[in-house]
Amino acid sequence: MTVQDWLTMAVLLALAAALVVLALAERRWPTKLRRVAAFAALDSAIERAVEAGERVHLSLGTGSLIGSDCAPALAGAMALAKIAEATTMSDRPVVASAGDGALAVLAQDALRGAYARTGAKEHYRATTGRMLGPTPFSYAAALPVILSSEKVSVHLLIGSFGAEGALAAEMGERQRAYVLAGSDDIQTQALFFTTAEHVLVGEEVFVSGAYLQGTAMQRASLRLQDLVRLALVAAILAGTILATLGVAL
Amino acid sequence: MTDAALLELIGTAVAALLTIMVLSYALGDNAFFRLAAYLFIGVAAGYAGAVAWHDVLEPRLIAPLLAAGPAIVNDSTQLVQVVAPILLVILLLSKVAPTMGRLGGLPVALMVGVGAGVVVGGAITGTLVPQTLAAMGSLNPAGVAPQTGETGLERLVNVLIVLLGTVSTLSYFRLTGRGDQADSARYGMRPIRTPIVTISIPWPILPFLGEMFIALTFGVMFAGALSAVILVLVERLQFLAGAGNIILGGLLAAP
Amino acid sequence: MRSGLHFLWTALAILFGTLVLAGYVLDSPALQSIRSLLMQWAVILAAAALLLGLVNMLSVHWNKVGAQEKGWPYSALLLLALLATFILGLVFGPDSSLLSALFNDIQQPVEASLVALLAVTLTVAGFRLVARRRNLASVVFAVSALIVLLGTGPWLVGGNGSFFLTMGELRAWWSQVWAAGGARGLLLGVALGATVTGLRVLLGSDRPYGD
Amino acid sequence: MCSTLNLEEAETCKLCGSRLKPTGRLGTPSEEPGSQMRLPSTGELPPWLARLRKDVTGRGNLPPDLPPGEPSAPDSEELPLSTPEGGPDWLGRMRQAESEDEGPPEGEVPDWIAKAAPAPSPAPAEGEVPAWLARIRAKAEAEAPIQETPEQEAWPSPAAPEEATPPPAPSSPDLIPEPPATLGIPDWLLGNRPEDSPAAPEPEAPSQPSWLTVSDSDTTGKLPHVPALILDEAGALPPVRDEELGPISVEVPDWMTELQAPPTAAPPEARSNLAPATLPAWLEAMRPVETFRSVVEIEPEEDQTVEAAGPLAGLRGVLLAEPVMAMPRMPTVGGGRLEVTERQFAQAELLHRLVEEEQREAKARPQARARPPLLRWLVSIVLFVAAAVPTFAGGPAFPLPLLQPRELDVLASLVDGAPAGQPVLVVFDYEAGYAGELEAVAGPLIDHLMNRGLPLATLSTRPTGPPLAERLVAQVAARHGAVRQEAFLHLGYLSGGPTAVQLFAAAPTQAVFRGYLGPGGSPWLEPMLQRVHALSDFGMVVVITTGTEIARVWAEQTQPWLAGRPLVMVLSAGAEPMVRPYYEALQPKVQGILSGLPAAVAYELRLAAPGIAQTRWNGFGLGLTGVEGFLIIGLLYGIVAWVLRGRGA
Repeated sequence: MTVQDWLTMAVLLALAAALVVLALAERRWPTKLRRVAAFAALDSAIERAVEAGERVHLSLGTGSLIGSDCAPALAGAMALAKIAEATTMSDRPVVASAGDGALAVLAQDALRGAYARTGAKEHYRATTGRMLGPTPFSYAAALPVILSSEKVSVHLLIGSFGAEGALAAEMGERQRAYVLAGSDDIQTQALFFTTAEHVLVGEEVFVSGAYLQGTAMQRASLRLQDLVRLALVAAILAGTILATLGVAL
Repeated sequence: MTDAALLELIGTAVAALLTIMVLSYALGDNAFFRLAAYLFIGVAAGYAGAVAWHDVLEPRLIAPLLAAGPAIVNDSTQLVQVVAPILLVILLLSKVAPTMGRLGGLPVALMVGVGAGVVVGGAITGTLVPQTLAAMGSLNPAGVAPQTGETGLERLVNVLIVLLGTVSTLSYFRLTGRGDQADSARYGMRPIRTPIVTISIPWPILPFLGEMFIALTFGVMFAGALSAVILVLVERLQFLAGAGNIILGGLLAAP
Repeated sequence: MRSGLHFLWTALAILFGTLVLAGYVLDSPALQSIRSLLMQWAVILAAAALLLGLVNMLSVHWNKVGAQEKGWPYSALLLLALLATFILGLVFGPDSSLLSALFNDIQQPVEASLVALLAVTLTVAGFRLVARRRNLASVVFAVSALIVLLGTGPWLVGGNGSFFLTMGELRAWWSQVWAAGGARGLLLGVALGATVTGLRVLLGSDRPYGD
Repeated sequence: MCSTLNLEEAETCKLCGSRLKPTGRLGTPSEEPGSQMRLPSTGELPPWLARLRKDVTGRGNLPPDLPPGEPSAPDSEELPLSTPEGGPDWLGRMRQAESEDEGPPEGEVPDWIAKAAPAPSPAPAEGEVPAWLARIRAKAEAEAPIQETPEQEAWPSPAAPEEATPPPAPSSPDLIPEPPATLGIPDWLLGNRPEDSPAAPEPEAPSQPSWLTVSDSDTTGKLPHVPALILDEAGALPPVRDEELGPISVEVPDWMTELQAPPTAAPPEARSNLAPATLPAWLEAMRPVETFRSVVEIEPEEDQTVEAAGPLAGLRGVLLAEPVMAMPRMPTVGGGRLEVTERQFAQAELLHRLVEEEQREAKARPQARARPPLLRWLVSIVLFVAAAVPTFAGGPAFPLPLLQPRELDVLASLVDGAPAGQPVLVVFDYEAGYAGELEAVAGPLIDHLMNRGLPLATLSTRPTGPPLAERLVAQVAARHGAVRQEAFLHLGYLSGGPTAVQLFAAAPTQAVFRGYLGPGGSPWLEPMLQRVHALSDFGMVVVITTGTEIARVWAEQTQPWLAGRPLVMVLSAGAEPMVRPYYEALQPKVQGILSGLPAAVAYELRLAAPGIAQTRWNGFGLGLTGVEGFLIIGLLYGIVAWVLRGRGA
């Protein structure tokens, strides 16, 4: 084990420990969330959809579950569980879709869990978590039908998308739905910036859970992100100075 | 003409037809688009499934199992590499049956765990550390950029721009506010009283700059994506033109 | 229903994840082998999950056809295409001429056409952006996009003229220096968010799986 | 009940008295889960989640019991998933469901689970308002025994009706970000519901006092919140509210008027979200009248959907029981003042929903009819024509790029410097849809590699990659007369996506089993690959991709195993900016980069081998010009509109 290994390990452990500590601190010093425009209207949009008997559709994206592009889908699954708890009892509960088999299974698990927690196990249908198509564009091609036939009025894209995400978002806009889109792919974020009504920029896609009244740890993780980001900025500035002074890093 | 040529012709015709049907979506959702889309989804799904079987499940699980036969349980490595995954797959597939579904949690938990591990490891060792290090450019005017070869003041300016962009963009993503700052915006306009006139500037300035840099970057990427898809559009139309020629030629050659 | 199973899955997910992660940061051969083994399992499971997803698709569309829902003929077509392709693929293999014909004459053209549709989608969205989002950011976005486009594409008039060349230089500078900063910041931010998200799972706080 | 006979036109109903319509709608909010969700400010999500959950648990299970006539059709039509199913044992299920609810909250810091486990509702999970929750818990437990006795002896069946029509008690806390009543009622409702409860409204009346008092005792705790709620929202009151609510204030006592404030103003942020700047002022002004009408119009079908979810299917007047029953009860235990507030709550709730209906209508109606996508049609036609003209008409000829991008020299020298005889790994990692772009861009590179006689081994981490590789490579190979399996072969599909890249980089021969379009058997046995055992045995690695993610993975994950072999990226134009940092870093992880049609055309010119790229050049140029035109117009239009709007304001 080299020094760097130990270093990385230490950093990881520090991060984990900080996360737990912050989560425990949540009760006394609750995190104050800043305004993220995209989330500002999400709650009421969902509520309105349920009242209107319209459907909330959440997409976990076209990434994979086992790859490095699974993070936004994991965040999306948590958001899905939250939204499902809110909509299990409505005439049209939330429906989730994904462009990958494993993600569809994940969506089903998240939904089943939410239904069970809300005591509506019997209302759970495996078809509320769907794989629309195994490839990104086959997924996008399947969206218009689900959007129109399910009367979707809230169209959430929280997952890993490629360029097909732009199509997916625009299809929601055509439906005049409330479209909130986020991806870990920055190029896709750029496309969302134009095609989606509400876009999650940068890391905002990962914090949807916290902004949906998430768990203490989800909220605490925002603090951790801010702290680490500050540390990164400091490190970059310090490193730049050192590099300028000729200190090899 | 030969059967092969005929098949070729039919294939081209189908492809051209589907292309037109899909492009019609630009004017509005319509039956033709849905027809083409559903056909496409079906084929894509079937193809993906076949590939998954042929390139993953069959060679990695079934073939070794059949090769080794019952004796496989005696081979420890085979047990780990073949039998265990087979059991996991069975558990996963058991999700089809709602009653058995509970046991399907194991493979999902495994995938999620592995995914999370890959994410954290990949993000830290792949992006956080290297990109942070890469952001520490030397401001020494004597430095030389290896690929672009720019030197001196030009490079210094560029490095400063990149540095400013990185730092301000990072500072834009501030998700938590202090004590009373719940739901506060990332920056506000603050009037600055100058001798001549009072101007209002965004404050704090860094998040504002960050937003501008983000918009700038997005614009660049948007343009890139746009030029890419325009090229694809051209290719489609050229394909249609070519297909038209082939089909006409085929029809003329047919009799 | 909060059965022990649920907590067992959580524990296992944490264990697997930690092993994989440890395999990243510590290069001990044992960990490496465990990690690659787990990854291979995950790959196999992902493939199996794809089949599961196909079953899911089948059931959804089968129900639609069975209930004669609106648009059921589409679903019927999909079922037909799916089963046909899948069976042909199983029998003859994905690299059979039949399958490659299906791919080249159906999948590829449709997918390419969908991408071509993006040209319209993005242009419309770009046109509307500034009028729709009345803020400085959208203006910066549009201007920046225009700079890059003008510097990328050929010009009918004045192509290879001095102004065009300067435009090309400007584009290069714009996208390789100015955008590089923002891109790096975004990259770091995304990586940070992904790390924390993964950590929440590894700490057993986020449990999107099982019930 | 008669309410089915006289629909919205009728102000009065022979049985139910004159408040048919308001109550008719009164029913709607409390019967619709949405109403439970709406009222707590968005800050209070967990409570309303909990409430929503509890209130509706019963009703959500009811559909099986509704008469065949009842239209649950729309659901089943939409979806198999929402088709109600399951037998009359829903009560049993409901009880079990309730008990299930008492689990430890999900998604918590593990050590909380222990603490949170006994909680009757997952509310504490959210780590909020533990104080009131304790109170609620106390109440809930306290109520249960009180209620049970009268319930079980006297009224075997009333559970269903009440439960199906969550009257004032459930509806009242809806206005208040505190769920005691709702927590209480369902608990005892569900706690002792006889398995066989046919929906019988009559017993409902006598059964009122029991729970009414309960709800009273509950609401006392909440009185302070009433003014709070009104004050909060009265501020944002739009001027139009009077005529907006005129029709109602006719029907309801005058005290209503002061109550009209909260609902009208309730979702101001919602309004801004719904139709941001899309409604001109005059339309805004006109809105209330028409939209109120529209609400009335859509009311029946709305009711139906509500009824479909209740065992009291068809008993629309049920909620009516509330004011009628309640008023005589008023004198009971300090109920007078309370009763009024409850009705205020209910009425405010009604207005709340009305306003929200309006908002939705206001959003949906005017736009839906408003504009056909003229812009999209225009853009489509212009772009299609622009991209097609050069193809069909030979079109305008755009000047080919004279100067070559800097990175092109680097790339070409890399190819020229690649060790002869050593195979080159070409990774096809793009969607089939991008073949149109990337075949044009990568064409010259493949051409160059084959010029040098370097054997190519293709790979893909996408199932659709191998056929794409075949498309391009075979096409180029045909020009060079290259022989399959000797000059090029396909390793095929590397399953597992980004994860698998690492496996492949570490041990290529164990990651890929069978080739694509090969004679069968392991491709590694082919002569051209026999000397390849590690990634570094490839003379060069070329990755053709659209995704920044996959590009990053290849740049980062394969680094340790490349052993200095050059890694070249052929990128879709959009992905370039994200990959450039790896190319321009002081220790570059990407040694060569090729992106965009101009670079490809320049490459073809350099090789003096005109290919796909040049055939696309003119169409690309004209199409891009069209796009630029639209963007410029859009930008100018946006700014002008912006400035004008600014002046106006």
